[in-house]
Order: sequence, then C-alpha cells, then structure tokens
Amino acid sequence: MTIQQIVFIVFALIITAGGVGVLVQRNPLYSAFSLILSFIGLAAMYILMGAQFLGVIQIVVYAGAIMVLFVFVIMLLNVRDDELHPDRHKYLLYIGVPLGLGLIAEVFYVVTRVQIAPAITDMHATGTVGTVERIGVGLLTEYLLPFEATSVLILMAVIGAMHLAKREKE
Amino acid sequence: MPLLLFSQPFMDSPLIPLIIEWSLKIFFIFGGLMTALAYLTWFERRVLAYIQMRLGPNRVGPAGLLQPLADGIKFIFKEDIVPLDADKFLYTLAPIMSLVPALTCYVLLPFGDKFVMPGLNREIPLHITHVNVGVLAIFALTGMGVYGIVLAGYASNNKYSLMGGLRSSAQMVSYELAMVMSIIGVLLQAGSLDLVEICKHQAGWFGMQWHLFTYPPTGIIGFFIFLIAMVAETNRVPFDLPEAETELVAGFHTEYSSMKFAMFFIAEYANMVTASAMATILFLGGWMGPFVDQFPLLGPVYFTAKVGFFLFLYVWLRGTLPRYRYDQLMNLGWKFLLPLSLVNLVLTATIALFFM
Amino acid sequence: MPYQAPLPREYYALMPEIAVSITGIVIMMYDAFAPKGSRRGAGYIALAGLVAAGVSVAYLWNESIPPAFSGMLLTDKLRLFFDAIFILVAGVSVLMAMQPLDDERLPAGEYFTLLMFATVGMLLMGGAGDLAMLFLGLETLSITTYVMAGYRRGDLRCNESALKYFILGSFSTGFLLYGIALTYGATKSTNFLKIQQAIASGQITYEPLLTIGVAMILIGLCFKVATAPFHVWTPDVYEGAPTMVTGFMAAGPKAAAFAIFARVFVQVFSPDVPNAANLAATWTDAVALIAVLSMIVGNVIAIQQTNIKRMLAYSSIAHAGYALVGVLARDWQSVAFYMLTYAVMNLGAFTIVTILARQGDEKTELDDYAGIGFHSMGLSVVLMIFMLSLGGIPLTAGFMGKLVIFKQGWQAGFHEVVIIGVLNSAVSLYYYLRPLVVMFFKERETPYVPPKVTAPFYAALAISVIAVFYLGMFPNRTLNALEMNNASKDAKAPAAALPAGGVR
Amino acid sequence: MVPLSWYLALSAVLFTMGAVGILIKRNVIAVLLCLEMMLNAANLALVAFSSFFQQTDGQLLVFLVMVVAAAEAGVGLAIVISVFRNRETLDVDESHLMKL
Repeated sequence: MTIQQIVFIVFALIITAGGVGVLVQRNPLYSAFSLILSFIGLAAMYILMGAQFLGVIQIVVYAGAIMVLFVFVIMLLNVRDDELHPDRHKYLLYIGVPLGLGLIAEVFYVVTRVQIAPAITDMHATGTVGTVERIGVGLLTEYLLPFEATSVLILMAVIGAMHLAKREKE
Repeated sequence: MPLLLFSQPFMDSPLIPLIIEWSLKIFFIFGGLMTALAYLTWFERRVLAYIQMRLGPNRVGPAGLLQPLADGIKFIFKEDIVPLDADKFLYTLAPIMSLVPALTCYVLLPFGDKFVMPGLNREIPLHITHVNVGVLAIFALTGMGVYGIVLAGYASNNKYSLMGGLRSSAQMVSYELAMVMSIIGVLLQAGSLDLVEICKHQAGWFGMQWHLFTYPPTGIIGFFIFLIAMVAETNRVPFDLPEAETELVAGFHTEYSSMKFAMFFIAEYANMVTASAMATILFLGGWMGPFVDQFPLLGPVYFTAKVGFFLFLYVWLRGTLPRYRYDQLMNLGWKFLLPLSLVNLVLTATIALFFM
Repeated sequence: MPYQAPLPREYYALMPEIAVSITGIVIMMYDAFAPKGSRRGAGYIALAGLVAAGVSVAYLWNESIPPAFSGMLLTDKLRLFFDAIFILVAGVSVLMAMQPLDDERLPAGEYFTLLMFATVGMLLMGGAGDLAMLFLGLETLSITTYVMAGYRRGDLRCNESALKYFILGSFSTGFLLYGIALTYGATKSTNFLKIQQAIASGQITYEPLLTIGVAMILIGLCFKVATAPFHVWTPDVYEGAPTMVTGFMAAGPKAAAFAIFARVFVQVFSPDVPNAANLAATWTDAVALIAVLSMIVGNVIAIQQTNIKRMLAYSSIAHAGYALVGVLARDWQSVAFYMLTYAVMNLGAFTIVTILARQGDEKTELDDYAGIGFHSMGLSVVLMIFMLSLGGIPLTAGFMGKLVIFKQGWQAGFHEVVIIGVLNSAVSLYYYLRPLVVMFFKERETPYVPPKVTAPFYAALAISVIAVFYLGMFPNRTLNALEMNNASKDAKAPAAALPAGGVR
Repeated sequence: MVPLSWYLALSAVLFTMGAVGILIKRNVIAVLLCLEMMLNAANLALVAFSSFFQQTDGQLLVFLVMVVAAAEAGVGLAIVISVFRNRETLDVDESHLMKL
C-alpha cells in the first residue's frame, strides 16, 4: 500500500458514502449535502491524479455554484421531508434495485478483467497534463469550437431558466 | 485539505523538517490571526465610536484592550440554546461549515517572500502552502462559506433566519460573478493564478508597479469593482442585508447563541481579512513596496499595513453609509457591476494586445 | 504537431451555424428594443436568418472542405443534407408558431431565440466530427427544447411535460456521456477519424470498454430518438407541450439524433472498418431488435389513442423504428431521405393540429374533430393528405421514404425486419385513417366555429403540402443529390466513410 | 500507485448509484441530484483516462461537461420552480396529469 492508495481508499469511501447518502436521505437538503461531500471527494481524486485545475474547478463550479443553486431552490420552496406513499412506485424499486445490482456486477466483471489486461494497468497518472496552462491552451486551440459552443449553451440556459422561473404577469 | 496534502513541497522534499516548519508556521500564523481577529472587534468598536463621537469600550484594561478577552469569556460561559424545532444536526454543522473554509484560506495567503533563517541556513517561504491555482483555490473556499449561512438559516426553523439565509446565498452568488470577472484583468497581466507569482509580477517600479496603477484606467475600475463586490461578499454594511436587524432581527444567526454565535462572528471577521488580503495581493502588490528586496522582512510589514488599510475601510464604510435595499443591491450587482467588469475585461485585453 | 489557427475556409464551413446564431442574437436585441406591440417582427427576422443559413448550406454543397477546427467540424454531404432538413424544420416551426404566440400572448422574442439556438444545436450535431462536439450540440438542442416544452409556464400540463422531458432527457445524457468516456478510454481519442483509425489498426486499450461504451451511446441516442424500450417519455411530453413545440420536437430533434446515429453507427463504428466486425455485429443485433420493437409498440399503442397528439407521438415512435432500418442497412442516405419526408409530413400534420387546437391547446381529443370535415373543408383535406402520407400511401412523400428505406434494408439482408416493417405500415393505416373517418362521418354534438387561419399558417401548410407531393412524385432530384440512384451496392464503401483529409 | 481500474470501479459505482437513484427517488430535487451524480461519474472516468494516457483531451471534455452540468442544473431547477408554482408538491409520482 502506497500513500496514494491509502488516500484513494479514504476518498473513495467518502465519495461512496456521499452517494449512498443521496439515495438514503429523505430530506433533500441532507441529500444535497451528501452530494457536496461526494464532490469534494471527487475534487481530491482529481488532484490525486494530477488534474489540479479540474480539482479546484470541481469545487468552484459544483460545490460553489451548482450545489448552492440547489440548496437555494430547496430553501426557496421550503421543502421538508418527502411525503410517504407506501404503495405507489414500488415497482420502480423492483426495477431499480436489480438494475443497480446488475450494473454493479457488470462493473466488477469488467474491473477484474481490466486488471488482467496489461495494456492499461501498468500506466500511472503523473505529469503535467492537468495544469492550468495546458487546459487553457487546449481550450483555445484544439477545443476552440466546443469552447465557443458552450457559450451558446450557457446563453440558452440563462434565457430558458429566466423565462421558466419568471412570475406570470397577470 | 487535499490541496495541502498534494501540493508540490509535500511530494518532493524530505518530510521531517518540512513538518516542523509547517507546524511552526501554522502555529504562528493562526495564533497571530486569531488574536488579530479578536482585536479587530475591539478596533471596529473603537473606530466606530470615534466616527459617531462616542467613547467605545474603554473599561476592561487600558483603553479597553482586554475587552476581546472578556467578550470571549462571555461567549464561552453563555448558555448554548438550541431551538426546539431546529434541525439539530444541521444547526450544529452550520457554524462549523462557516468557520472552517474561512480559516482554511489563510493556508494559501503569502505574507511575504522567502527569508533565510539566520544560523539555520534554511529558506523559509512566508506562506504555509503554495499551490499554482491559488486564486481559484481561494474562491473555491470562500464559495464554500455560503453553506454555513444557508444552513444556519434553514436549520433554525425561523422565518427570519430563512429569509436571511436566502438573501445571503443570492447575494453571495451574484457578487461572486462580478468579483471574479473584475480580477480577470489582473490575472491576464500576471499570466498566472499563483498568488506568489501575482505578487512578484508587481515588483517593478521600485516595488510600486501595482496592478492598481497598470493599464489605466482598467486597474482602478477593476479595483473598485472588486472592492464593492468584496464588501458584499462578506455581508458587511452597506450590503449587510442578510442580517439587516431592522427587518430580519439578526438574519441567519438570530437563533444562535454562545460559542456557535461566536463562530459565525469569527468567520465573518476572518472573511473580511481574507478579502482584504486578496485585494492587497491582486491590486496593491501584496508584500511589495520600496526596499523590500533589500530587507525581506519588510514584506510582511507592508502586507499587514495594506490589509489594515482595507480593514479600516470596512469600519469606515460601516460608520458612514446607510444600508441598501435588497432589490437595489441585486440591481447593482447584476445590472451595473457585472457589465462594467465585462467591459473592463475587454478593455484590459485590448490594451494588453496592443501595448504589451 | 503544432497547432495552427483556423483558416478562413474553416470559418466558411461554419457559416450556417454562424448565420443562425447571429439571427438569434439579433432577435434578442430586436425584442429588447422594439415597441411592445410588434410581435411578428421577431418571426420575420428568424425566417430571414434561416434563409441566409439555407443559402450558405447550398453554397457549401459543392465545396469540398476538409475537417475544420482540429477535426471538430466535418463538412460532407451527410452534414449538409441534414442541415437542410434542420433549416426547413426550423422555418416551418417559425411559421407555425407566429399566430399561436400572438393569440396566447406568450413572449415571442424568447421563443424564436430559443428556436434559433436549438437549430444551432442541431446544425452542430450534424457537423460534429468529435464526440465532444456531438455532446455539446445535443445538449444545446436538449436544453432549449426542455424550455420550449414548458414554454406556457402557467399551464400545469406544460410544466409536467417539461419536467418529464428534462428528467428522462438528462438521464439519457448521462448514459451518452458515460459511453463517450468509455469510448475515449478504449480508443484514446474522442475524434471520429482517430477513433476509426484506432479501431482499424487494432490499437484498442481494452475491447470490452469499447463495447460497453458503444452500447451506452446507443442507449443514450435511442432515448433521444424515442425508440421502443426507451420511449416512455414520448407520449406525455408530446401531449403536454404546446402543439407548435411538439411539431418541432417530433421533426427537428429526431432528425438531429438520426444524423448522429448515421454518423456514429453508419460511419464510425461501421462494419466496413477493419477489425470492427465484432463490434458492428453486436450493435446491428441490438438496433434490429430495437427497430422491430419500436414499430410494433408504436403502432399497436397508437391504435388505442383518443388524443391526436398522443397518437402522433406513438406514430413517431413507429417511424423511428422504420428509420432505424436504414441505419441497419448502413446507408445514411436513406435515413436522411426518410427523415426529410417524415419531417415535412409531420410538421404539416402538427400545423393543422395547432390550428384546430385553439388557444391553450384545448381541443386535441379526437372527439373535437367530429364532423368538422364539411365545415373546414380545406383543413380537413390537407390533414388527410398528411395522414395518408404518414401512412405511406403512394404518390406521397411517406411512401417514397418507406420505399427507399425498405429497399435498402432488403438489399442489406434484413428481410425479417423489413417484412415486419411493411406489415406494420399496413396496420398503421388504421389509426391514420381514423381522424379522417371521425372528421367526415361522425356527428358533431357541440357547436363548431371554424378557426382563423392566417398567412403564416398558409405558408407553413403550403410548404408542407408542396414538399409532400414533390418528394412523393418527383423524388429523383433529391435522391440524385444524395447520390442514391446511381450508386450500386459495390460502390457503397466510400459513401459510408468519413470525409477524408485527416486532422490537422 | 493507484491503478486505473480502481478509478474506473469507483466511477462505475457512482454512475450506478446515480442511475438507480433516478429510478427510486421521489423528490424531483433528489432526482436532479442523482443526475449530477451520473455526470460526475463520467467525469471521473474521463479524468482517469486522460491522466493515465497523458492527454489533455479528456480533461478538456470534463471542463465542457461541467459547463453543461451547470446549464442543466439551472434549467432543471427553473422547471422545478415552474411546476411548484402551479402545484405545491415536488413528488414525481404526483405529476400524473397525463397517464403513462
């Protein structure tokens, strides 16, 4: 066990715990905070892999902006606990849980096989691909068109959100 | 935390001396800062009193200098009240969520350049850790500070608290935009997100090539946008809507008492210091100033003096300005500061393109 | 290789997108500064911009432009033909929406802006040369469409439609993105050309990653085109959304998703690529199953519907099934032609439904159509044309589309699928003819006031009717443009390839 | 050093939790949170591949995905607000004006 592996396991547990928290919590605010925990763990993972820029951006964008928006809406609508409907939507539980178990099984199958395949287990994450310079240069050269396309996307999201959330003038 | 663990020095150098160095630095910086924060309250009350032609606290100790200590003792011994219908877990979590990011920021702030310890022959950089995305990291941490306030508002189960929390989150999110936009011009000039690099970039002109003065008038415009946004970010007068006592009792911390309240209080002052330090680093050259090359220890002095200026400004504003109305606040942020900062950014980029 | 800044001709390749984007921005400006009363102006600006985009597509048609913007944008016949479809769909949607927006006092500026940028999203999807571009184009389109589906924000059904569309759309986005991630992991690139090269040269890091990645992309796309096991959102969303938006959703995003389908499955993961036989066999089986399921599910459930919008929703599921036959046959031309015919007849049908639905989409049940045949003769006859075309009666576009696609399917050896398809089209005639029977032969119990049909509606209907007959009777020109008539099966391999030229 | 497969396994677990959550959660906001979780799972896989291949491409794509996620969250929450305005519940099951 190297120190990186220990760090990985710690943060993997945090991420998984956060994810489970989202599923188990009934109060959406608790779900949101579980997810924030998860995102912070993911940021640590990115930094562990050498993607420093994305690690920080993960916190700025997800934890600092998107989740604030979620929490804000939860508070604005003042949602408390889920109302319980014991009979309804049971069938989705019956679909969802086996589907999840199936996916997990598939994952472990693939993962064990990936470990056998030598091509990708030998590689290790080091180096400088994740620095701000590399990301910035990449965005403005090879990814110029997608980068511009995101501005269109954001503009539309702003206009759309404003239209939908605006109060009806009666 | 992760930033600290994976920052470059941790990976490269021998561990034991580094840990000792770190522990000492953390001890001094945090010890000093916590004391400074405590005295900031004294400072604020005294200055405010002078502005308002009063005396201010002058009973405990000479010139009231022991007042913070007395306040601290009072906070510790007060009864810790948790409202009956409050969400206990979140109610307790909120002050922690507020304080921890606020204090963590200090890990990243550079107080000066390196200095060589006499006799030890060891270069000690005057900051706790050094990451090359410092500006972003600070914004990440201050962004996390919103949650404390939001949670406090939600968990108290009190409509004034809820309103305060809502207002605060909206306010902080709105002003963060203008704030980030206003510093992009600076980042463009410095070509780095590294706080130390940004400071060093301002070393010219005898230590006075501050971003405030370069590329006129963009530096000054950016600085003022940053200043306004920073006051709004820290929820201070004239933008202290979340805790506007005339309408919201005390806003998000209405229900808090004792140490929990103290933690919000400390967090607010800690954020003020961070914001001032950021303004110093980004626009006023950080530790740079005349003769700082010859005497590296002048760096922290300059730095402290500049931060102190901003802190005085905070108090001054509080003493002189009335509070904004909420919609005025939002209009100012979205319809004035944000467009202005965008225009400023374009202007900076144009000047940089043609004159660099 | 060092990076080179894009050359001017690469910007030429982007002209349609630029034209439509600028139109969108101009509409926003116009809406902000125009006097309150003038609501139609935005629509006319949109039409002008679309015409400009159409001209630029025509200009690009005979140019040969290598992949632009570091391989992000491919310019070939596939892209340009689909671009033409998108622009046509957007144009008819603008015409269809002008009157209802007026009547219901909905903000016109935002609507046309959203429509314009949805078109930009579709255009980017058509020209995507990279999984990143594909994803962004798809998301631009989806996000605008979510908003348009909930455009009538005071109406609960509309809100729910937007919510369902959003949740299932984002769910599928998650699958698509995960598929993209795994494909990237398998091929070390997101660029289509490089992915193809990696597959051809056998440099896949790990085979199952690619298989699962492609499967997930398939699932994501099937959600978007609404094919059978992934169709559950379609009827509710189509019913709840404003009818003009439903018309757009049924024609535009579906065509765009099929453009990607053609690009990804017919070209990139084509069995013609060396070493791709296993992968292609896997997705071919899956797509065949999905196609058959979609046809059957769509048609059988459509028979039971009493709401015309729901009926058209199920019919669109069935049509997606037919179009998948073209994907199976590895023939993007037939898919493109099919989407063109489907778009015009569907838009026409939805225009009539919009006209008859009145304000707030109140009259979309079949009973509302009872006995109007002799009161609104014109509308009824035109609706009849579209319904017959959707059912695939000869001399109409629908027939030609089905003929082309089933012929290719048959030649490619998917006999069972084609037979099921033909049988299904026969079944579908039952429910396509039902509104006609109701309109002409059922007694009306409530009084009927003929709706007001204004110039934009006439224009939309005229375009659709002319297109339906033109494609139905004289399809040769279009098919020639697609190089379908003279292309024998042997000359197929180059037609299915990505545009050459390499990535700079 | 941490092998690539660990990251992939974690990402797959996260993706599965997100997908299952969308199916079993009832509160719309929780469903939106699960959507974010799915996107993040894909991001983790992309970053892992990208840093193991020593290519910037994957990380650039992650950056774009974050933009998309922000846009989606904004629009999604706006839709939630518009639904809530007209009907005072966030239960997905209660959205059944139209039969399935």
